[in-house]
Amino acid sequence: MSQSVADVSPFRDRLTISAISQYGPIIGLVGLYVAFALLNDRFLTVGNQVNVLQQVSIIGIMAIGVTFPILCAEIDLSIAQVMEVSGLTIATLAVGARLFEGFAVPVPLAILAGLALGAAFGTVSGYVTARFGVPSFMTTLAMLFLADGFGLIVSNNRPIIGLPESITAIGGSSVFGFPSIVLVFLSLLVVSQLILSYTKFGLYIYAVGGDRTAAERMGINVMAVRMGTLVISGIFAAIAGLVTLGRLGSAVPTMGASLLLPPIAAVILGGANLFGGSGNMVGTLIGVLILGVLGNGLNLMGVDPSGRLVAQGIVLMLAVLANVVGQD
Amino acid sequence: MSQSVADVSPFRDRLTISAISQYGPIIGLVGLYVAFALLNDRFLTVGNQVNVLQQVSIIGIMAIGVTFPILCAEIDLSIAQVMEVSGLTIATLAVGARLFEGFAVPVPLAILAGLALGAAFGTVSGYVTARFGVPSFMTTLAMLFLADGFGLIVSNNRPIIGLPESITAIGGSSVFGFPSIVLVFLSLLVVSQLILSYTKFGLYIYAVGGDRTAAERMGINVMAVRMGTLVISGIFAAIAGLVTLGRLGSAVPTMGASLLLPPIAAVILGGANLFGGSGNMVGTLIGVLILGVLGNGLNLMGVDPSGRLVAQGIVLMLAVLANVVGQD
Amino acid sequence: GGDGGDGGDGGDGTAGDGGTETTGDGGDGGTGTTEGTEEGTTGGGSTPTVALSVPSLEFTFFARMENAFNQAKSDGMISNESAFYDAGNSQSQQVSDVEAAISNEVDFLMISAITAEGVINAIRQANEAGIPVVAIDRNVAQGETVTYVASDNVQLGQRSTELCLSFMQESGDADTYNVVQLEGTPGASVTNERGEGFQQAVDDNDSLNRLASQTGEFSTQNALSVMEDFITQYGDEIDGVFCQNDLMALGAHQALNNADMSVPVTGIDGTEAWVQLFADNQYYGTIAQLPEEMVNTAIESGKAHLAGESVEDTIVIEGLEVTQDNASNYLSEYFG
Amino acid sequence: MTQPTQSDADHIVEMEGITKTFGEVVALRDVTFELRRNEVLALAGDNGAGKSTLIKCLAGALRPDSGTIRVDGEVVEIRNPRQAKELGIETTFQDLAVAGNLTVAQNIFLGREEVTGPNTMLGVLDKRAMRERARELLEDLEIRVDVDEKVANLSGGERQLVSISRTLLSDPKIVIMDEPTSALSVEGAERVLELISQMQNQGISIILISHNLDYVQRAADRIHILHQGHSAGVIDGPTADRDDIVSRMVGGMPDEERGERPADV
Amino acid sequence: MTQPTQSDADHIVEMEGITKTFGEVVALRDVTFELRRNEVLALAGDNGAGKSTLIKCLAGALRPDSGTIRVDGEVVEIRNPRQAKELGIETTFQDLAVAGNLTVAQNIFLGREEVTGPNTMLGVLDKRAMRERARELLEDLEIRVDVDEKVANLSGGERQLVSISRTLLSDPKIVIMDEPTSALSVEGAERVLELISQMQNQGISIILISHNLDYVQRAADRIHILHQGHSAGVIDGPTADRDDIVSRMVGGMPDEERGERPADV
Ligand SMILES: Nc1ncnc2c1ncn2[C@@H]1O[C@H](COP(=O)(O)OP(=O)(O)OP(=O)(O)O)[C@@H](O)[C@H]1O
Ligand SMILES: Nc1ncnc2c1ncn2[C@@H]1O[C@H](COP(=O)(O)OP(=O)(O)OP(=O)(O)O)[C@@H](O)[C@H]1O
Ligand SMILES: [Mg+2]
Ligand SMILES: [Mg+2]
Repeated sequence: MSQSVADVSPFRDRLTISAISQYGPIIGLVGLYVAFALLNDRFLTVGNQVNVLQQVSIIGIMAIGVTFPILCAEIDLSIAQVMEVSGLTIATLAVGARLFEGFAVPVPLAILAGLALGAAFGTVSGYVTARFGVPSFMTTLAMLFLADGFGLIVSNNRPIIGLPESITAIGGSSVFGFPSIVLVFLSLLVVSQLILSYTKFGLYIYAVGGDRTAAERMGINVMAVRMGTLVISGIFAAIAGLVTLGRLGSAVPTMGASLLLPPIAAVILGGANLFGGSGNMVGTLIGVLILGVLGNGLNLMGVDPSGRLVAQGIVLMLAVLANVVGQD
Repeated sequence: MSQSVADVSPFRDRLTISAISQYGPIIGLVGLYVAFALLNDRFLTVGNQVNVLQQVSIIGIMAIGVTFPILCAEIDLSIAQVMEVSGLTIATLAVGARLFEGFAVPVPLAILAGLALGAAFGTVSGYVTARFGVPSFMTTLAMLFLADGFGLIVSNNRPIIGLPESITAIGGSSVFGFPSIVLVFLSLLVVSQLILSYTKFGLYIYAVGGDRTAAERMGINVMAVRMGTLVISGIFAAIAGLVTLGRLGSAVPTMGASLLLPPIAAVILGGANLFGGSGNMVGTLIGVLILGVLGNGLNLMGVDPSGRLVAQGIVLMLAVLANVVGQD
Repeated sequence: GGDGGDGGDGGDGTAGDGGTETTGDGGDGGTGTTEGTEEGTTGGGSTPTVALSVPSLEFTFFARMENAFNQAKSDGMISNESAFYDAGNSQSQQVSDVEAAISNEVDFLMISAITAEGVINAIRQANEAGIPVVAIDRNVAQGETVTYVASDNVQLGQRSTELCLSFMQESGDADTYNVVQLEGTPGASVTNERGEGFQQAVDDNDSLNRLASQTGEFSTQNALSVMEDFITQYGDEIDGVFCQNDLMALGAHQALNNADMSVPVTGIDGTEAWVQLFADNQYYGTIAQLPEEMVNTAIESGKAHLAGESVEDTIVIEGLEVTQDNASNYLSEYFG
Repeated sequence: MTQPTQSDADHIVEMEGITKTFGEVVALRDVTFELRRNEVLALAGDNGAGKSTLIKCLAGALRPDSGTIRVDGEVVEIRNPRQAKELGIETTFQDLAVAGNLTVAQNIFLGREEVTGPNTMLGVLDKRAMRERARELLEDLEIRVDVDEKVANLSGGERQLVSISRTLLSDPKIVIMDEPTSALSVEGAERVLELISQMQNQGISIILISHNLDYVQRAADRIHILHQGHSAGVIDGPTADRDDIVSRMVGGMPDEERGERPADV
Repeated sequence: MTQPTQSDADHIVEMEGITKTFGEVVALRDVTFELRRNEVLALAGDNGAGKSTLIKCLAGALRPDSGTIRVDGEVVEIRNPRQAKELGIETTFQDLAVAGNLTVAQNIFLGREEVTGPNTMLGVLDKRAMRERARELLEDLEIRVDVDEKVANLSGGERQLVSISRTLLSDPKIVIMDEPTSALSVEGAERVLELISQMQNQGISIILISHNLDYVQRAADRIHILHQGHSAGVIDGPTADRDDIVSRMVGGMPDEERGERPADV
C-alpha cells in the first residue's frame, strides 16, 4: 500500500492483491522444503521435484478452477465428480465403449464433448445459483450427485483402457523431458492469473466476491459473473479429467474419489478467503505445493499410515500458523 | 417483521429468526413426503418413519454440532474423524483393548474421556482460529488428519466388538419402543435450540456470525464465542461417535467415512447461511430429514445406484429451489 | 486383546490351490448346487424376493455382483421385486439399507458388510424380523447367518504375494527379493486381512523381504503417487510390487512404466482393466475374485435354507489366479 | 392524472403512484414525484420518511410494489442498477456502494473500465490509463487519497468522496445523490455543491437528498418533501421558508394543500 | 512533558505522543490529546485528518504504534473494546457498529443483556424485559422504530439513532461519539445535542466528532483540531472564531503557536 510503489506500473497491482496472501503462505512452504531437505536426501533431487509437480497437477488444475468461485464467494462441491464424468465421457467416446459402444468419435470431438459436459454442469448450478439465489453449496452438491450418477452410467462403472495415444499424450507424455501434465497445469495457472489480473471479468470476480450488493449497484452484471465462475470451475474440472486419463493411462470410474477437499484446501491454504474477495492463483499454487510436498516428503520417509496422518495434521497446523504469523 | 406479532412474547423472536429459513425449507421436505407417499406404500408407515429418524440420528447429531460454528461464520471439517476417534477411544477404553490393552476403565469414565477428546480437538482448532486468525477451514482440516491418525493408533486399525451393554444401550436400545438414538438426537436438538434462542452465548453466536467487527466493538468476547462454537461441535461429534457404538453394535475404524459433507449439507439445506449469522436448529432438523427421507425413499423404491444418484441430484435441486421460491 | 474382527472366520476353508480354471458356476464351494425347485417359500411363489446390500459400487467387484444379481433376476432365480442396495461406502447408510430391506419384508437378505462389525445391529434386526441373512464376501461379526460365502482375503493376500514372488524368481535369480506393498484404506477389514496375508507370505518365505508399505487407499491415483515416491526413495531396490487391489496395480504399473522400470506387479480382484494389461507382460498377475459365483452360491444357499435344507457355515469361493497365460480366457469368461 | 402528456417535455422523470412495502412496513404510499429537466431537485424528510426507498426505485436497487416510472416520457421498468445506468441514471447511494476490497482507482472505474481491444468481459484492462485518469480526477476534486489504496482503508469522508467521483466519469442524464455530504468536512461539502452546480450547467438533472437544509436551499431549485412515506408537497428552493420545510417534514402536507395536486407541478 | 502530574485531576483522559501508521500512511503523528473531566470536547478536522483513528485508539478498536494513554491518571493499555468498556469508555463509531442481522432491541442490549439467573455466557436472557426497556428508551428518544425490526432493514438515520441509544444504557464515565448526527434530520440532530448536554449534566465527559461546525460550537466546551495527523491546537468552543477553526482545519497549527504547547492545556 505504499505510495512509492504506485508507479511501478503494470505488475504493480498483482503485487498488491498478492501482498496480503502471497508472502504469507510461502513461509509454510519454505519451512516444509527446509525440513524435508534435511530429513531426506532424495527429496531435493530434480527428479523428485518434477514428481511432486506431476503429483499435484491434477489437484492443482482443479484448485485453479475452484479458485474462481471461491474468489466470488461461491463454492463448487461438484469438481471431483465432474472431473470423473468428463474424463470417463472423453474416454468412452474416443474408444467407443460402454454407453457409447459403437459410437466412437474422433478424439478432438470426444475432448470437446467432455469439456462441454463439464461446462454444462457449471452452467446448471451457476444458473440456478445466480438466478434464484440458491446457495452454490446446494446447487453444486446436487451436481455432485448428478455427475456421479452420469459417471456410472457412461462408464458402466468399469475402467476403460486402451485409450488412443492422442488423448493420453495430453497428460501423460514428456515435452523436452518435462511432464506434459505439469506444463498443462502451469499454463492454466498463468492464463488464470492473467484473467484475474488483467481482464474485466477478473476484476468483477473480486468486486462481486467482496461485496455483491455494492457490485450490483455499481452496474456489474453480477449474475453473469457468479455463473461464469462456476462454468469455469466446471471446465477446469473437465480438463483435470482429461489429463488424468494421460496420467493414469486409463479411465477409472473412481478417479475422482477424495479429490474434493484437497483442491479447496489448497485454495484456502494459499490465502484466499473462503468468504470471497481476496486470493489469487499464485497463492493457490503455493497451497497446492504445500499439500503435495507434505504428502511426498512423508512418503519418502516411509512413515506408516497412522503416523503419516498425525504428521500431516501437525505440519499443516504449523504451516498455516507460519503463514499467518508471516503476514503480520 | 410485523408490528402486530411484536407482543406475542417469549417465543416471538425464535419465530423471527426462523421465519426467514424455517418456512422455506419445509416446502422441500413436504414435497418429498408427498412424492414418496404416493410412490411407495411402505414409506409412510410408522415403522419406516421411525427408521428414517433412526437413520438420520448420527448425521443429525453431527449436524446440530456443526450448526454452531456455521452460524458463527466458521466451519468444522474435522467432525467425521473426531466422531470416529472419540467412538474408538470410548470403546477401547471401556473394553481395555488395543492402545489401552489392560487399562480398561469404568464405562462412565471411558465416555467422559471420549467426550473430552472431542472437546480437546475443538479447543485446539478453536484456539488457533480465534487467537491467531487462522481460518477454521484450515485448523479443522489439520484436526481432521490428526483425529484420523489418532483413531488408527487407538484402535490399531481394527474394529472393537464386545462392547459393554451400558455403552451400546445409549445408541442402540429402545425406550418405550422408541429408538434411544432418536431420543438422544431430539433432546440434543431441543437443548441446542434453547441455547441459541435463550442464552447470551446463543445470541452472541449470531452477532459474531453476522458481523465480527461490529460484535467486537460492541464489547462481545469474540474469541470466546468463536472458540466455543468449535468446542461444541467437537463435543457433538464425540457424542455422535458414542451413539454410533450403539447403532453399529461395535466400534469400527472407518465409521466416520463420508460423514463430513452430509451434516454440513443438512445445515445449509436447512436455510443456514454458510457465511454466518442466520439459521437455526429447526432448519437443521429439516435439512437432516430432507437428506434422510430422500435416501430412505429411494432405497424403498429399489432404484439402482446410478439412477439413485441421478434422482438424488435432481430431487435435491428441486428441493432447494422449492425452499427458495417458498421464501419469496 | 480381543482382536475379534479380522476375517479369521473365513481363514480355515482353504481347499485346493486355485490355479485351476474354474469354469462353470459355483464349482468349489461346499454346498451342492441345488438347482431344482423350491417348495413354497414365503412371499408366494418359487422365486423368493431377496435383497443384496453392498458397500459401494465404486468398486467393480460389487458392480459385478450387481450384474450377477440382475442376471439372477432375469433368469428367474429370484423375484423381480428383489432389490440391490449400494451403501456408497457409508457405514450408517448400509444399516439403513438393511432396514429398508427389512421393511420391504424380503425373503432373505444377502449382505456384503462394509465392516464385519458395522452391521451387527442391522443383522440383529433382520434376525428379529425372522429374515435369514447370507453374508457375502465380508462376514458379519455377530448375529445369525445362514452361511458366509466369500473369498478368503488373507489367503488372497498371501497367494498374490507369493505369485509376485514366483514372478520375481522367474525374472531373476537372487537371494532375497524386495517387495513393496500398496495398502488399501486404513482401518478397512479387507486392508487388514490382505495385509495379514502379505505378512504371512513374507514370514513364510525367507527370500521375501518387505521393503516398504504405504496406503494407496485402493485408488489408482494415490497408488500412482505413492509408487512414484517409492521409486524415488528405493529405485532399483524394488524387485516387486504387491497391491491390495487391481486398481492400485494400474497405478503402480503407470509409475513403473514412466520410470522405465519393469518389475513384477500383482494385485487382487481380477479387475478387467488390469487383466487386459497382462497381454504384454508376463510378470503381471492377480488373484481374481469371482463375485458372480459368490452371488449365485449365496442365492442358492438362501433358497436351500428356505427350503429347509442345512447349509454349511462357511463357503469359500476360491480366488482364481490370473496371469498372462489365462488372461484372455478369464476375460472372455467373465467380461464377455 | 388530469394532467395531459404535454408536460412530459418538462419532466425528465415522472414517478406516479409509487407504493413500496416491506412486510407490514409501508415505506412509500402512492407517492408521485417529478424531476424537471436540468433542475436540481432536493428530496427532504425526516429519518425513515422514505427518501432512500424512493430513489432506490428509480436507481433500480428496489422495485416498487406498484406505480409507474417514466423517463423522458416513456414508461420504463427498471429491474436493476444496470438498466438504470443504461437510461442515463447515475446514483450515489447513502450506504455507499463501493467495493472495499478494491482500490480507489478500481472503484472509480468499476463497471466502465477502459480496455484495450474489444470491450467484452475478457477485455484487457488498461490499468495505467485508468490509474492516470483516476489520479487526475481526484486532484481536480482536491481529494487527497492514493489511487492504489484499498477503499476499505479510507476514512469515512474519503470513501464518500470516492463514491461521488464515480458520477463524474460517466456521462449521465440524471444524477441521484443520497446524502452525498453526510461524512464530509465543510470544505468537502462545498466542493460537492460546486460539483452539483457544474453538473447542472452541463445539462444534467439532479436529485439531491440531504438533511442539511442550508445546502438544500443553496443548491436546489425545488424541494420535494416526504413525510412518513407520503408526499408532503413540493416547494421552491431558494425562496422557501425554512419553517415551512420543517413543518412539512415534521407534520406532513399542510391541510390546505391536501387533496389537490401541488400547484407548481 | 514539563507538565507535572498535578493536572491529572482535571484530565480524565490524557493521550500523549500517539503515533499510528498504516503501512506507509501516517494517520497520526505524535498527537497529544487531553479530555477534561465533565467537558464536551469536540474533535474537528478535514476528511482523513485522523479523528476516527485517534478515538479508535482510545476505544480499543486500534492500538497505537507508540504513545501512552492515561485514564483517570493511570497508564492503561486498551487492547480491545471490551477493555475500553471496563474503563467506562462507551463509543459510537462512525461506521456504525451494529449487528444488522439482529433486532433493534438485541442491538441495544448487546454485550450487557439482562439475564435471569447467574450472568454467565449461558445465562438465560430476559427477552421480555429487554424489549420493554428498549421500547421505552426509543420512545424517550422519539425514535420511531419497531424494537423487533432487524437493524439491517432500518434507514440510515434510524440505524444511527439505534447506535446512539446504546450509549444510554450503560453507565459510562466517558462517551465518544464519532459523527453521531451525520445521517440525522435536523430534529434528530437536535435530540442528540440535547442528549449530549444531558449526559454532561450527569457528569459524563464527552468527545464529539462532527463536521457540522454549528453543532460543534453549540455543544463543545473546547475544540481540538487535527490536521493531517498532527494536532492543530485546542481552542475554546462557544467563543471560537469560525474562521480560526476552518483555517486550522485547512492549514494546521498557526505558525505562532507552533513549537509551544497550547496555552490552555
Ligand atoms: N429492507 C427493508 N425492510 C424493512 N423495512 C425497510 C427496509 N428498507 C427500508 N425500510 C423502512 O422503510 C422506511 C423508509 O426507509 P428509507 O431508508 O427510505 O428512509 P430515509 O427517508 O432514507 O431515511 P434516512 O434519512 O434515515 O436515510 C423506514 O422506516 C425503514 O425502516
Ligand atoms: N486501515 C487503514 N489502512 C490504511 N490507511 C488507513 C486505515 N485507516 C485509516 N487510514 C488512513 O488514515 C487517515 C486518517 O483516517 P481517519 O479515519 O482517522 O480520518 P478521519 O479524520 O476520521 O476522517 P473522516 O472525517 O473522513 O472520517 C486517512 O488518510 C485514511 O486513509
Ligand atoms: Mg436514507
Ligand atoms: Mg472519521
